[in-house]
Amino acid sequence: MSLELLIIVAFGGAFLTYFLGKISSKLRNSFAVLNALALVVIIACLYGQTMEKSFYFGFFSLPLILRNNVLSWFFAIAISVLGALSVIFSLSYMRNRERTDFYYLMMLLVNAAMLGIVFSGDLISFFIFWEIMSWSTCILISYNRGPALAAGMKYIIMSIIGSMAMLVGMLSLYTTYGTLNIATLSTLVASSSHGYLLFLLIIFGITFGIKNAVMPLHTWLPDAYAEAPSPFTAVLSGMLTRMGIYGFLLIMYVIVGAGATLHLGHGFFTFNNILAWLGAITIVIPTFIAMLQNDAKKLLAWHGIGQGGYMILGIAFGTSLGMAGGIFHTLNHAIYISLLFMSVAAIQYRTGGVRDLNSLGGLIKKMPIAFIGGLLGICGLIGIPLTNGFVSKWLIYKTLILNGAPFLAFAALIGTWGTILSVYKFLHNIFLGQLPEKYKNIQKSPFSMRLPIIVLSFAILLFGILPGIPLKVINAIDVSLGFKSLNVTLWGIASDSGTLNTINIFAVVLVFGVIIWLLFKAGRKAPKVDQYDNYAAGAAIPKGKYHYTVDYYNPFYRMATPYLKDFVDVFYMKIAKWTQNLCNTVRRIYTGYVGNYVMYIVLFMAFLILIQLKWSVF
Amino acid sequence: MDRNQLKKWFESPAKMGHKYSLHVVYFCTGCGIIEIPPSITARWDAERFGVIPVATPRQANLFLITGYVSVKTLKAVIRTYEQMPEPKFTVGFGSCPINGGMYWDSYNTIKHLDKYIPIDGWIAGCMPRPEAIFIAVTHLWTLIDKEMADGYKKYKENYRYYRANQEQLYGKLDWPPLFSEEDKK
Amino acid sequence: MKSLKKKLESSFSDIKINITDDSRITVNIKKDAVVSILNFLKNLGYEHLALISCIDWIEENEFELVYILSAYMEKDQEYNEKEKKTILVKTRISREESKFITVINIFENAEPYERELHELFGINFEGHPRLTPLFLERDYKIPPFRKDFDTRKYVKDVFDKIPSIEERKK
Amino acid sequence: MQIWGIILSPLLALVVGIFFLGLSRKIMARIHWRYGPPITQPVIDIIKLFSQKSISHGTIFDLGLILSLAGSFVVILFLPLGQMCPLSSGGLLAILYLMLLAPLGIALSSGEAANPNSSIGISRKFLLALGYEVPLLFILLAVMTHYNTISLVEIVRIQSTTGWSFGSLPLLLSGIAYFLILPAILGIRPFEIAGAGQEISSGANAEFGGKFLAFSTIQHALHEFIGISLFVNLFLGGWSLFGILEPITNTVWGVILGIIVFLIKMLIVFILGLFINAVFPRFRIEQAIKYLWKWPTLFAFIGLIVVVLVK
Repeated sequence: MSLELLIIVAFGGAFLTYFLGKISSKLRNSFAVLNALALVVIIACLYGQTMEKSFYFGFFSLPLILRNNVLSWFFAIAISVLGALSVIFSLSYMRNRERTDFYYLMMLLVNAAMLGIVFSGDLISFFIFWEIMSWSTCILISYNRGPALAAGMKYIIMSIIGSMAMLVGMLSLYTTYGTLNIATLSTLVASSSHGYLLFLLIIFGITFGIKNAVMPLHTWLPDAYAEAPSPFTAVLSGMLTRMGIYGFLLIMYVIVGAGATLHLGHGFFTFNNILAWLGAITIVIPTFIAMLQNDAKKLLAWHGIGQGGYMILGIAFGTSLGMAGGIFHTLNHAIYISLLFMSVAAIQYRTGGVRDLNSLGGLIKKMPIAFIGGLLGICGLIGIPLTNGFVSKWLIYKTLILNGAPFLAFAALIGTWGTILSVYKFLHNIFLGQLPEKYKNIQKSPFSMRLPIIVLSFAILLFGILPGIPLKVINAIDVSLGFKSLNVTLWGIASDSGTLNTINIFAVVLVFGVIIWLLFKAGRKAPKVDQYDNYAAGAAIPKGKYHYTVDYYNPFYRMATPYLKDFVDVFYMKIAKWTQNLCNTVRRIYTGYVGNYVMYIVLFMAFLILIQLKWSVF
Repeated sequence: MDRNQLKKWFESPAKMGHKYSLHVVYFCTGCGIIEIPPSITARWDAERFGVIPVATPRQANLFLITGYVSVKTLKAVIRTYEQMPEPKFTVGFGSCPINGGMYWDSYNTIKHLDKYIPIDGWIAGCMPRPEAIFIAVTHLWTLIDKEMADGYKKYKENYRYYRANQEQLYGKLDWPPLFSEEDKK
Repeated sequence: MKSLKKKLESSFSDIKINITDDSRITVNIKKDAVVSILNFLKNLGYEHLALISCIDWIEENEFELVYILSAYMEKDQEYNEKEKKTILVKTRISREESKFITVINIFENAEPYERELHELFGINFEGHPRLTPLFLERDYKIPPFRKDFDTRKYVKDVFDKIPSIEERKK
Repeated sequence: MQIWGIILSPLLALVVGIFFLGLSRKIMARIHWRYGPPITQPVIDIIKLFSQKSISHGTIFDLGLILSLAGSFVVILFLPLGQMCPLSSGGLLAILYLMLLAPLGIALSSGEAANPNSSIGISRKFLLALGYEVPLLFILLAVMTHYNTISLVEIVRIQSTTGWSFGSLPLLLSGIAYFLILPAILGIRPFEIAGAGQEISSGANAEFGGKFLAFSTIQHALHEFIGISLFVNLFLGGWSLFGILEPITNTVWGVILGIIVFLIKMLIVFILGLFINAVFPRFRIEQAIKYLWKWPTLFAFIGLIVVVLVK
């Protein structure tokens, strides 16, 4: 299997899907699913192969290179599996909507572009794919029109800023070294001066920081996640945003190299320390802002930002344990956040687009699979033991504590508690409590929605109980980036100070669960009662009003609301406003009178003459 | 705890448990409730009998109705009684639940509470002193021992009778019947 | 006190005013003038409708409605802290017709009082937005506070007729 | 040894936890000048509750409670009990996360109960947890940084040679902070608001009856055990007693005496907590958070800084 084939299948399939859609929608749907699954198969076949190939010469006399290594493969498999699942999910979600052909085209195009990014072996093709991804993402975010247009606009503006920063970095690299081949660069760059390295890291850090929504550059994310069509939000949150992490890994540990990155700066102000602190801020503030959200997708979106902070914290320290934690968390995050978005999408699909947490409730009885998805998703998000999130977070915390960064560890740990509060609210308000009368006749979600949810739920438990499966690959990544190898077993990790063994946690939870379940069964049988047979101080309970959702953490809201605002967003909006006003002012010089224009010309001439005079005088 | 007690514990732990752990839900309608605070606090200390107040009927097994029951509050009494888990015991406190007491000819006060829910014992008096509660508790122990505190069984067996009496007052009730409405004889 | 009496007597004809004690005035008036006298008193500063009460004069076949008013603060010149005045506006309505006009548009808090009177005496207040049951759970043929309502007979019929469970078994 | 530990330590925790419940009721009664219930009263209650009928609101209503009880037992296996520590992988971080299973299970269960009182109780419980978790994390990080390990067994072992961390200067402030937040962790007064019977019908327990309430009571007992034993392990040196037990480490007698010493320490801490419980009214939830984020957090924060500086 060659990489060109992969790219051809990915891009060609996307456009073919569009044209097939003009013939029949059934054909288009099945072809889209087949195409997405074919990509998974091709990438799975690439496992363990290292290759590098120029597929086009003469792009401004630069070769465009595709290459495969274990890091690329790891990201690619996650992208393709997630892409396939979300295409399957879209089948019923997008039914009876307009512009579906276009939606599938863009969906597959984003997928293809992401694969291109991770497989590209030089920065110029990296940049091309990056731009394809940004633009098609923007179009998909704006798919729903209305407020989605503004969200898409915000995204694309920030994305362009990022791309321009990357372009500057690339140009500088090209003028310095005369090549943009990543493999060649990685041998050349490490020996340059500290200042230049810092410049490179910062300029690329802005690009990837915007994509990964690191704290001061995060403002595009909540709106974009909330307004994008839900199956696409799963991709957007799961992998697309995490291209930033891939980028950070690329620039920090491949191009610049671990040895050079970790010794930039003095004392507290080293590059990776600053990055880690940014990561810590990215964890704490968004997680607490998430508590205030009443929109299910926005709540998850803020968590998407917050979890990105954990990955940054993991990779910033540049130890093999931390790298493993950061990369593993990227995968885990992709699994559980897309699972959560899919559960929300299933709810939206059945309730007619309702995602307001205050008006749902009791849906567990109607949509059990969506509930299981939601439950396992939030368990992973919190990092409850036996779900995948626990292992990666454990690795990150351990790195922080052993590296003597207790304050960063505190930020990461307190983020977990904020997470619990907000995601329990999420789960409770949607699934638990009283079922409102209007949702009495709601249907189960269709099979094409249940399948991805079940697959991802299974993955959460599998990677939580047997984390060795992905950790083996991640360990190979660690080694390929020049770090020490970890002692990975199938059920955990063994290191010098403290081991993790998930299988014995699993065993004891299982044993005690069974014992207590037997005890429970031994007690007198508890008949199930109706939701209206409920304690209400002796009164018959009022229908539809007996669910505690609005202002779920009211005492805390009263305390914290003034402090928990997205001040950065407010600041950016202010800058945007100022710029607009400035431009409005400047526009006034075009008065439309010829006399004025003549006066401008005369003044300009006078100015030139003045300069000329001055020049000649001195 | 003498040896006899110990033997009983081994023979029928459930019955002994019900005896010595009476979790009470108080129904505070009338003046009777004023006698409850001294009885559960330091002066008389009901806790030494294992009698403690609990918050919801789901957690309780003794229902103490303290004071007159009006037609409106009877609804809540029935609802609370039906939400208690079996086995459950009911005690009427004061003379009003027994026969109406001083409200014997009031158009809006229930005269005989045991026509609407089964009562295992009465504490007569207007008002009874807190000591009377403890006498009632010890009597209830004897009744539980002899399996005579069987109000909840009676309720199940004669549910149609009780439900009919309840519905005679209110018309249709807001909640569905607790048992299938057949006399089990 | 006296000046208030004079004021009222000069403004309304067919009025009987009784000063029962230092702080209480009873005003007996025909039922047509109740709305206007309540308006008049409200403008004088008696803004608090404490209660609407009713007395069933069964021999005279009339209901007597009593509007109890008092003042929150000094508007009336004679008002001072020590003598808080209460004005009882009394009027008679026919027992057969048993209907009267609502005073909600003067005193908003009359709403529950009128509902209560409707429920317990069966007086129909015209213009009241919702004369629904307030306290009672059951329907009574004769409203229970009327004097011709025989509580003992009612108790016998409703409560005592139910057989106790022992009797039923026999 | 490990097998014995796995079998014995949950049983021991169960017995001790329920004994503590009974003892607390007795001591509280004596402080109130009452006679009080027999010390076996919780056992009687649990027997009664098991034999009572109950109702269920759905599958999660059952499973959540089972999960929470199982989670509590699992945490106990990860805590050193004297010299006995059946499982140790993952260290203090794993314990911290395993401690989430119990509240999450209860929260799911009472969420399914569809009673607003339960939901309010859960919301208060989580907020209170957020309140005490801030100082608690500072404290745990101070201890972990000071001993440079995440393993609780290791922390206890080091204390047996170098003396209790409560007595050592860098960790003194952290120890004081832990003691200040102990009532919040145990959920006793003045931090009883989450399960306030009079206001929100005992919060999360509002719909539990019969065996559900029995499980919930046992879970509460285990929770108290966990909270106190974590304090004893972290700050009072676990089983160590001024080096007296040092010579007989790892013998059978050593293990037994170690457990006894450990339990006595727990008893003392528990009774101190009870004195606070007996005399205080309840905080409102904002007051509780404000208190927890003021003094204990300040102490814990300074404690962490001291630890980092000393290192």
